[in-house]
Amino acid sequence: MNWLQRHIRPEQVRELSLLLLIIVAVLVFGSLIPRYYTSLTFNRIASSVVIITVVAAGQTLVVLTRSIDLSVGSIVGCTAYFAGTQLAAHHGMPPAVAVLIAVALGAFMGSLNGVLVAWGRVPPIIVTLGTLAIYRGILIDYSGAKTVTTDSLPAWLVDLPTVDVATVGGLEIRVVVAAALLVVIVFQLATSFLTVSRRLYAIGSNPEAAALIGLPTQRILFTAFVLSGALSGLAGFLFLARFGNITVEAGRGLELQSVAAVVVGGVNIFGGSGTIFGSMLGAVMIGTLEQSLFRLQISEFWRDAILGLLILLAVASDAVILNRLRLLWARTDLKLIAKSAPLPAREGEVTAP
Amino acid sequence: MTGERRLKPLLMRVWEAEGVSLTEGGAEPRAQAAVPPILEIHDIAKRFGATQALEAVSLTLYPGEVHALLGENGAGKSTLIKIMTGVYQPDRGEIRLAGQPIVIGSAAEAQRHGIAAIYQEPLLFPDLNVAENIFISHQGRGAVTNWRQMFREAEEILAALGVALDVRSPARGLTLAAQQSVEIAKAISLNVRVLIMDEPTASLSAHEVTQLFKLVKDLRDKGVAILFVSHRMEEVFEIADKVTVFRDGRLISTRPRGEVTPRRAIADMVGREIGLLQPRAPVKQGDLILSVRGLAREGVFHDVSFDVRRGEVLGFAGLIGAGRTDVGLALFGIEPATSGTIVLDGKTRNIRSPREAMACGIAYLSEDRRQLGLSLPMSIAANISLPVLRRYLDRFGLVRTASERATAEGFRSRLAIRTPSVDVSVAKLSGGNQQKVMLSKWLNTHPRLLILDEPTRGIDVGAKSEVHAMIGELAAEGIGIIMISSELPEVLAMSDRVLVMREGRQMAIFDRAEASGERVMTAAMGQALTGEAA
Amino acid sequence: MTAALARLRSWEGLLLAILIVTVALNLANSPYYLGVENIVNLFQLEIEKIIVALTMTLIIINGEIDLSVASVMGLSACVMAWLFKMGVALPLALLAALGSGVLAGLFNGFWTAYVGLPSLAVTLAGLIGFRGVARILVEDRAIGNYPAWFNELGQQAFLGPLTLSIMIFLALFAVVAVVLHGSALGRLVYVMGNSLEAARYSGVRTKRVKMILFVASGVVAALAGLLYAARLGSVRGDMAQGFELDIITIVLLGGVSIFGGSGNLVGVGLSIFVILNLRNGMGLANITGNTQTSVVGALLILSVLVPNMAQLIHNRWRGRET
Amino acid sequence: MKKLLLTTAALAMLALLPQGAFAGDIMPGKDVKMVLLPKFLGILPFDQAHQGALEAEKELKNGSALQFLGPTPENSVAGQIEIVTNAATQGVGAIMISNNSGDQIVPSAKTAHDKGIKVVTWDSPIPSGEAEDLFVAQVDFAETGKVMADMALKILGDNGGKFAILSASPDAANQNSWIKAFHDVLKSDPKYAKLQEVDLVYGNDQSEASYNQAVALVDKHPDMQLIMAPTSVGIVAAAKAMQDEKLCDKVKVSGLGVPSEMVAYTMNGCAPDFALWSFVDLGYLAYYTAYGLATGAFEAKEGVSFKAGRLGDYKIAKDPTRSKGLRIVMGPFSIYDKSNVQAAAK
Repeated sequence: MNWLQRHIRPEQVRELSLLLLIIVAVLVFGSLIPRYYTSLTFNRIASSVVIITVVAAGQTLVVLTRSIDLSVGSIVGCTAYFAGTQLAAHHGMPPAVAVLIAVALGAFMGSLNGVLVAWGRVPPIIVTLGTLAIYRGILIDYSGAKTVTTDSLPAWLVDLPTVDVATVGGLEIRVVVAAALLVVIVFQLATSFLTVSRRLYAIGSNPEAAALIGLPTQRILFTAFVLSGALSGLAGFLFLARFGNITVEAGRGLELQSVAAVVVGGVNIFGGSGTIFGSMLGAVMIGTLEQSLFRLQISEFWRDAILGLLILLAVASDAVILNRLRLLWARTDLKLIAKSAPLPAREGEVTAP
Repeated sequence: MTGERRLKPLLMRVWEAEGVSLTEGGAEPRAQAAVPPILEIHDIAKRFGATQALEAVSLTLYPGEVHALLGENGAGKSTLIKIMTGVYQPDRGEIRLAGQPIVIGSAAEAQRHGIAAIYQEPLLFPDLNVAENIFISHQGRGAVTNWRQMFREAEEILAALGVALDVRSPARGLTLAAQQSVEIAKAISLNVRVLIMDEPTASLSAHEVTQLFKLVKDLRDKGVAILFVSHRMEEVFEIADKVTVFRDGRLISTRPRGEVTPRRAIADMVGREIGLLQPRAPVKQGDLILSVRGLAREGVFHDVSFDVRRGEVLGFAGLIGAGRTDVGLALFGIEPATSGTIVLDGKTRNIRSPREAMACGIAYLSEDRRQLGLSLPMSIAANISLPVLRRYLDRFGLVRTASERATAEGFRSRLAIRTPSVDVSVAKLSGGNQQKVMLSKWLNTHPRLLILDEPTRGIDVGAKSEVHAMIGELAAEGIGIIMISSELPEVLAMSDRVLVMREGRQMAIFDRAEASGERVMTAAMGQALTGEAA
Repeated sequence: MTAALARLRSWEGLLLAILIVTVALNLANSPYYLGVENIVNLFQLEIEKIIVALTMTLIIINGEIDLSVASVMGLSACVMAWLFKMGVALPLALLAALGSGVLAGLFNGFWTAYVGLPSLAVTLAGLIGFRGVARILVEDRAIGNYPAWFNELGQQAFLGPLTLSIMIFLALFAVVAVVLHGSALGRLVYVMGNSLEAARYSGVRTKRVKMILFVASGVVAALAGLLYAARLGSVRGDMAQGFELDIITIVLLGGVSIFGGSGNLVGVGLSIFVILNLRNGMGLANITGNTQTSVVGALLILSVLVPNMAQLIHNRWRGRET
Repeated sequence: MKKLLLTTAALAMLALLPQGAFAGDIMPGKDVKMVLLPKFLGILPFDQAHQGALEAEKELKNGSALQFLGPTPENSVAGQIEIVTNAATQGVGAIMISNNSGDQIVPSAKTAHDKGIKVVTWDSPIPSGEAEDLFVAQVDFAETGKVMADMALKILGDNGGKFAILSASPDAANQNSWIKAFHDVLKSDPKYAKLQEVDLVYGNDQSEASYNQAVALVDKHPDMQLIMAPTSVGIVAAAKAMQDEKLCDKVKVSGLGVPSEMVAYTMNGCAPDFALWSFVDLGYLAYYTAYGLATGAFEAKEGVSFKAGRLGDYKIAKDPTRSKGLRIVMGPFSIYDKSNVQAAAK
């Protein structure tokens, strides 16, 4: 136990427990649904959670700083639409540029949120509740009710969702899935090893202290929102590739879905703790539930009720688990020893490099 | 004069307890003249709206010198500190570092200049692990965190501090003392030339204080200039080379330690004479109120047994984290005991919630008045009426603010709460007055048993003695009092009996007569003394 | 300067200013604005949202949030419709519908207060789940043809030009005002919003208070759902879908802190009037839905941004860091 | 260019032309405030209807400009009610509603109607027929069912097969009534006996939901051969899904869709046949009708006929698909396939 405690932090245990929940869910559905354990099921779930995973990654960065970004859905819509119209206009446009356009636009919209939150000192929920409406409104005006249609898009984009990077024992790893995974891995590594990104946790954990010890709180907040916007932009591009047809509806509701993924993924909604990997698991959890419920032989009308209940149970069960662990940790941790060791004699021994 | 006579033996006792003899330490002032000053503060002024926080303050810090800064809350100490650490900008005056005028625009800049501060309330990040907290404000540790290295260095520093913490575990749930140690580790991990300590001992127990002082002296000998702010006379006079006193934003006096007595300093601080810490006159004790047998909370404390009589003050001594507060919380039903019996006025009670505790006439003043004891944004009146709000409702369930305010006014005059009105939000009050409001709040529940957890933490000398006097009166009125305190002198002076705890276990109970500094300390440190062990 | 700033800093003052401007604009650009009919419509069109906003105010000041209100509105309407379709007497159906609101509240309250899950997560699940239950009941039907008296409840003027909904709103506003600013419960709502722990250490039955609030929120949402059904005379599974964000917007614009502990009903009242007039004015000016929501969104941001900036500039000017 | 299937409705119309009371022609140049209200903004078909209405406005030289007002998708119902209510307050001459609110629109429509405002519905009527002067039906709803059944039969062949329906939201009045008609037709004639419906799901007119639903259908019913989607959003999403799943040769998609959005899938065989009517014409006709009623050129009475510009003559009849209410039927359907879709998409 002690070794465990030294090397696994409660948050990680929470993720393990979530992983366990997912496995349980899969087992349960597997027993209910014929032909469940197939590469097909894997592909379905994998490609259905791609977009939400990317959005949730951005959402996580924001939530870690004790903020929230409700405008992601509208940003996805705008970027998907804009990138779509651009690609429709210039078929020759290289993929990289297209992605860049979407990401850049997303980053720009995110930066507006960031400025208002960091320097305008407007609570995040107010800012993004506002931009949620504003961005969507702009999209409706800008689109002039025109729809981006699949046939107007270059073939490479339309086919993108079906392209595999690798096939592992029948499990096709689609490009988009790989992309999402890449995003998760990159940001997971960044948030756990980059000194800068550790400060996301710091300001989320104790904003006052962060300010007092002179962390660049405002810049960090701003960055978080820009990244969230940029990732929403990327998600917008993926959205365009997957659905081809982009109406003004595109991406509506993603804000709450991403928050759901983040919450289920064990990220503390009040900031400071949680991981990108966790919220990916959250997204996968919900995706698995949705996709599997689609296939169950139950009425359309029962799905939402069940989904809501399952999400709640997911949150509840792992909250309970985590609290138990926290107690355990708290008790065995942090014993002050009575005898005091002498200070090292050598100069500068304890001063940092 | 009489005060002087009473004071002397007390301080003696304390110092012995802390393993300090009167001759040793910085008693003979070390030659300072040769060394050039490291930090010179010249004619600093700062005004907030109507209040002049600092006026024409000049202060000079020398390397290898501990400079104590005394003053009641609101005297301008923390404003000066905030200016030195770049949180505030002065309206006037200049700061010279090693002779060069500097502008400290931000906390980060202050660090770059080698100026670090340890605040009264630790500024930790509960979700980051201990090591990260230590190195959080380090520039140039590289863009990529090398965890292994960071953990190792953190462990070294803490080892040097004589504190064993799991550097990998999050700071959430650390005891105040542990947090304080991390703060100190944080400060010394930076190459400090000037270290500001704003009441670093406020939440430390006597033992940890001695430990801290070893460290401070070590830093001093390494040539660090230390500005040491504290309300604890005996500490100041143990550690300081120079003593500066502030009052109302002005510098009253700066003297070498040899040339000033505690009494003199206090006189400067409050502008009037105050006797400090005379042992409380014991009141004749009445019948039994509370008797606790084998009380335990699984994994936190075990087998605690004691009695409290009417008019008795039972002191709880011990190191921070010894489980004293947890006993209090168990009695008050915040974290109910898992075994043992609580007998109140002859009836066995099973207390599961604060409400039940209150119903039994128990009141508990938290050690953390800002987070747990008071609702800061609310008015004084609202805070005082909160626990017994029902008493102030008319038949429609609406709050009768008039009678609420009347009650508040009563306590305001009785406890001399300094405030323009009882409608002021508690946040605006000084620590001492906040403490009084919290006391009023609980007296208003007419308790039979009053549990005081660190009743004088972080409040200035004037308020302190008032609180002590108050405790005396309450005991005299026949209330049974449990006083948890990490200030040994306080415990010794106030208590009729002293219960000592260590690592969740009850080590001993001393009667007033036999309770001496070193006996209590030894018990708190380990080996239970034969005889009085409960 | 400072006096003006002080007035600007007070949120209510700012809202009042905005309100006056809005009304002035409306008077200027539409001859129909002042008509009794329009004034009544101005309320009627958003009445259910502003009713729910009142209890949402309590919840948010208490430091929690209830995202499930819109789904509860839909749920209660659907319960009523379903029972009515099954031949249950309408009055009974209405009671049952209110009951469903109580249950929803108990559900949210239980998981939030007693299990200790974040209300955001719980009510998010409620948002999905309660809507789901509503769906199960009505499926793809649109259930109408209620007795005339029911529709009249939602549509006819009762007292002068006032409809039942408006009177309920006014009454509830008064009740909430008294509860929040005069009663013990209101006091506890603020205390808990400031610091839940401090409340606990003062012997406040925090769980009970939370439970009461969520149940109140549930019941009022259910009532609003029924009024909505009466106003539209027909019930569908998608009733009130997406209202939650509008409702929260009203409360936040009212100056209630999302972190709890501060805000008052005067502000919320003003923000209600601002939004109603804004929407109505733009409607009369034939400004379409998306522009309307954009404007409200922008207003929400500006109403916080402007005072902050003024404050900031003022501080720079005073040469004081905040 | 369009290959017009002569449909029963069309025939009926032609038959009716000679006899019946014929109202005076619609007089251009009158000044009538008119509001065109789509289900919500930002969707292509409604924009096309707007174009048509503007064309009619130009022809009729209406003094006051047409107001094209719509709610946002997320609060379509509340938005439509608000717009109708405000229109009533402003006392416009006529309001043309593509009703997305079922009977929930009735109270507000009634206020308007009681003030003498002409309430014309188009594309989607008020189910109860309350407070509505006239419904301009794009096609006969019964016929929609027939067309869908025929397309299904054409795709699945005479020995039939399994199909599923992907609809909009459970609350979409149009889709519900079309599906009902579809079911009726399937029962009515033995030649459809072999067409077996295996599922009915909803995509809430959102690309992502519809797409996921289509994919899920394939998993749920491996032997399904056709997805019938009577919604312009759903049909495109379903087609894209089948294309991505490389299932186009196994599972076909059909239903109601906009040519410009469907052309790719029709050409590559994912959606060999689908149908729709011209929304431009629908808007055009709705405008003529509303204008005519508002200017008193004719009344909304059974048997009354009038001439609607380039679309020719129409006769007001009882709406057989509703218990109450009058309608004119624009018709006819255009069935699209490889041969004509590209031209239509232009």
